[in-house]
Amino acid sequence: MQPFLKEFTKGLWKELPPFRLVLGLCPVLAVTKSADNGLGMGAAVIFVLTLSNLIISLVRHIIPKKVRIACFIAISATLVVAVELLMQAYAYPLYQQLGIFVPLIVVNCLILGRAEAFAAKNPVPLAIADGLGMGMGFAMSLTFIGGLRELLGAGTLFGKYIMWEGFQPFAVMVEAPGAFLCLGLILCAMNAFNHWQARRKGQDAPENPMPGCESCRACSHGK
Amino acid sequence: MRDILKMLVVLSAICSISGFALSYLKMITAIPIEEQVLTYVQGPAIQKVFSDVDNSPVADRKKFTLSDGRTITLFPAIKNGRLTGVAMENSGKGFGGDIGVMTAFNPHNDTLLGIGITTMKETPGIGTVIFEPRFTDQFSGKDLKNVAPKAQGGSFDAISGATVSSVGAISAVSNATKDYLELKPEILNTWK
Amino acid sequence: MVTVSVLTLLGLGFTAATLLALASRVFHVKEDPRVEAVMDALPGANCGGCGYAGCEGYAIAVVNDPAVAASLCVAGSSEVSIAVGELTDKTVAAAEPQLSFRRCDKLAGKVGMRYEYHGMPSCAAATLLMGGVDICSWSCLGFGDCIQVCPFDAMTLKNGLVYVNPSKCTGCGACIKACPRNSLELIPVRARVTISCATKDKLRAVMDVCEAGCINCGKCSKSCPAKAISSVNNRIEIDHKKCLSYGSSCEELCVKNCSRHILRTNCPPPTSSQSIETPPAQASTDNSIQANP
Amino acid sequence: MEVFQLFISAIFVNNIVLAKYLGMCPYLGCYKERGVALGMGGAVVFFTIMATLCTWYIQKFLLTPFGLDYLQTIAFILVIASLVQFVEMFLKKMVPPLYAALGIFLPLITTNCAVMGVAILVQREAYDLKTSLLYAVAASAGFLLALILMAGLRERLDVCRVPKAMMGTPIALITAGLMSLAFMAFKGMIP
Repeated sequence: MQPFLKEFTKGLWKELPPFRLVLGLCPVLAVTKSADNGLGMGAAVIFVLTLSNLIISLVRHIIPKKVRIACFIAISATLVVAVELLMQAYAYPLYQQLGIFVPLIVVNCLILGRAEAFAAKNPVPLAIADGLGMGMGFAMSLTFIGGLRELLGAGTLFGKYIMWEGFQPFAVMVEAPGAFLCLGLILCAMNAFNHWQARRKGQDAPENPMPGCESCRACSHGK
Repeated sequence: MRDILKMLVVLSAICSISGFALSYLKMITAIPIEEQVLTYVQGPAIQKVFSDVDNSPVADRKKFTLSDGRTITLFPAIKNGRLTGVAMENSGKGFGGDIGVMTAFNPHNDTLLGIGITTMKETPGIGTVIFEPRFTDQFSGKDLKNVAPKAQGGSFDAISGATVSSVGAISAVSNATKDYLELKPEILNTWK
Repeated sequence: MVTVSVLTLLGLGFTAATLLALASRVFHVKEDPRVEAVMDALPGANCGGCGYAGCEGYAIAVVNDPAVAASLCVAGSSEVSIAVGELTDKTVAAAEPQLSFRRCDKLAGKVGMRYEYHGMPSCAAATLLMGGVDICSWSCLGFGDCIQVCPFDAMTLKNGLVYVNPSKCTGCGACIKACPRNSLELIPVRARVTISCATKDKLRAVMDVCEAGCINCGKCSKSCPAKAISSVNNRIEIDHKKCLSYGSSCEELCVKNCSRHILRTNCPPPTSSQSIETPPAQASTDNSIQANP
Repeated sequence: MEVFQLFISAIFVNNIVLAKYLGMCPYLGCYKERGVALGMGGAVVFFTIMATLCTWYIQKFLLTPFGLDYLQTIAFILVIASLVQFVEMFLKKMVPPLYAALGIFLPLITTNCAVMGVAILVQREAYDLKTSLLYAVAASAGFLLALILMAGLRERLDVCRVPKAMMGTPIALITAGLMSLAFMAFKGMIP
């Protein structure tokens, strides 16, 4: 139980995917116009990530090393198509909103990165824990950014108006630049918090996380 | 060689398993997907062309077969137990692909009730003007004799600057008119 | 429907795999398996210390060209050289392990500031403005251009001075190329004596700016029994080969005779197993090579 | 005229990185030097065009006739992944200098959403082959433009005094936001 919990919780804070590992940024920026969309995308990623970790961990011994990446891609693509179909059948407006980013889950570095870095090396229960944790962390962050942008850009949260009377929304927050600015400021706040915490404990300030190939590990490039 | 063989077998096996699983999933989800598409893609256009109905046109839809073998789905509008209109989707060629147009007819006096655009892939800002009332409103109440752009001797204006898209939408309406005239006796038999 | 779908995907997967398998035959490049083996043996830091473009460049060169020595990788330890030598059938004269050393101790010398600097935080930029922030024109500026280029995270900044962590430094020399002031140099890890000043100024010019600067008095070179210390372009240099080969009986006369405490005995670096466990926060404190004896 | 409009629209107005958020990882990621950015951008341009061509034929002659539209995602990614590997082997044998220049970027192309994104977008927009290829050229040129601009800006950012918490990714994201804001101004060009 102990290692299971450890792998699960690391995705929730210590290695929170978009903020700490700076991974899989395309959907983080693209679909977070509202909290609803963020949550929907997050749910899709949880589904794909957990199941792909499970399957890859199951078959990790029979996959030849040379076609490893191709097999991982085929497995995650299958799951993505399944999500596409399910979303069309039961949440069509969400499917319309997310548009091209549903099929693009397949090229999200998070999926391949976790497959390569974790699921291909660990037993099934741990792989599931890792997938669930990372997926939940991802969904959480997406919902958070979506909520923030929706609140500032339109004054609503999950479609309900909650700001005060006469609130002038920042229209730019729901436009393309707002996504970049919002994520940049959130990362900045997180860094500031980390620095403050480290100073309080009397340690040297930690390095800011960088987006880098190292954390993706989908190929040998970042070695 | 053994290596290559193993590679081939594993990759093909994974692909065929996924093909199998996905086609089953597709069969299971086919019906809900159709419902959802009708509700969210055709639904708004139908609501636009039928302003005042008692029934749900999507739920009461029926398939009809044309003489050339095509099948077409018709959406009836019923008010006070009486058929007040019937709508069908048809498409015409636009600049960047097909334009889907929902056309509604009044079966009692053979006039157009109105049109609504369902799907289109036009240049943003240009072709999309055909969504606007200044294009769509000109159809309501017109009779079915001259469904063509004015340039071809018809009675409808094409929006300048979006000629291709307007002509595409008008040709969709004229296709729908042909199908409607062919099916009219059947329609009147089905719904009173 | 099921059959079509299965067959299509099967076909796609099979075609792709066959195409790739065929392509890997047709376009097979005769790669010397030794190149890959050498690549694996090399540290893979792509520091360029060997003089080739990255580790792959060196691996290809060392395998194909008999004139290229197997000991060029400075970043790897002598085991790397031996491994490369075995893979390429070359004899290896054990390379002297080296490390980077900062020839400045401006904190001990209480070097003053010429002006308050608010420009780009880089040594290269700061040097251009009236010869740098410090009154001494030969000092370590402490903006850390070397830290940026170090592929091994071996350098840290503390109180405006750069410190080398001897357990991480591999002597690749990347920092030396990056330093605009020439205040870093490579010395053998075994070096007996180090010089912590890089000035080319003399006497008064040095006395005025730094309490720990070399005034070129020449006492050290006179006292050295191995004649290993000389003044090159007004700057004292130690020929470490001569110094080390003299044996252990010189009693470090140069250190004793240096009135300004510039020549110092070099403590052996801590063993690597210890320093790996040291948390980074304390990395600079175990930096015995820089500390005063 | 319409071709020209498509070009301007894809490069500036609907820039694939700044308005459609595709290919974020390389955009914000490792590329801080203009030369490297040019290499990566060039590789993306090449593969976007190739992938669009291949997937367009796959869709037209395999998926649509058999009613397998729902397998689009998996079919496209398989095609792109094997295309990348094939080209990698081909270049290694036939054009070694080009391989030496682009080799390290090739494995990254498979997971680049821009390549896959353009292939799917032209299907969703139902472009014909000529328009699809034109769109692929224009969109990837937009990617190249954004990548090079960003690399140039980040070279400057390296020597700027940035607040400590802002260093690294946050300032890069904010720079990207301002760039995107600037690109929004092109919206007026298309009526």
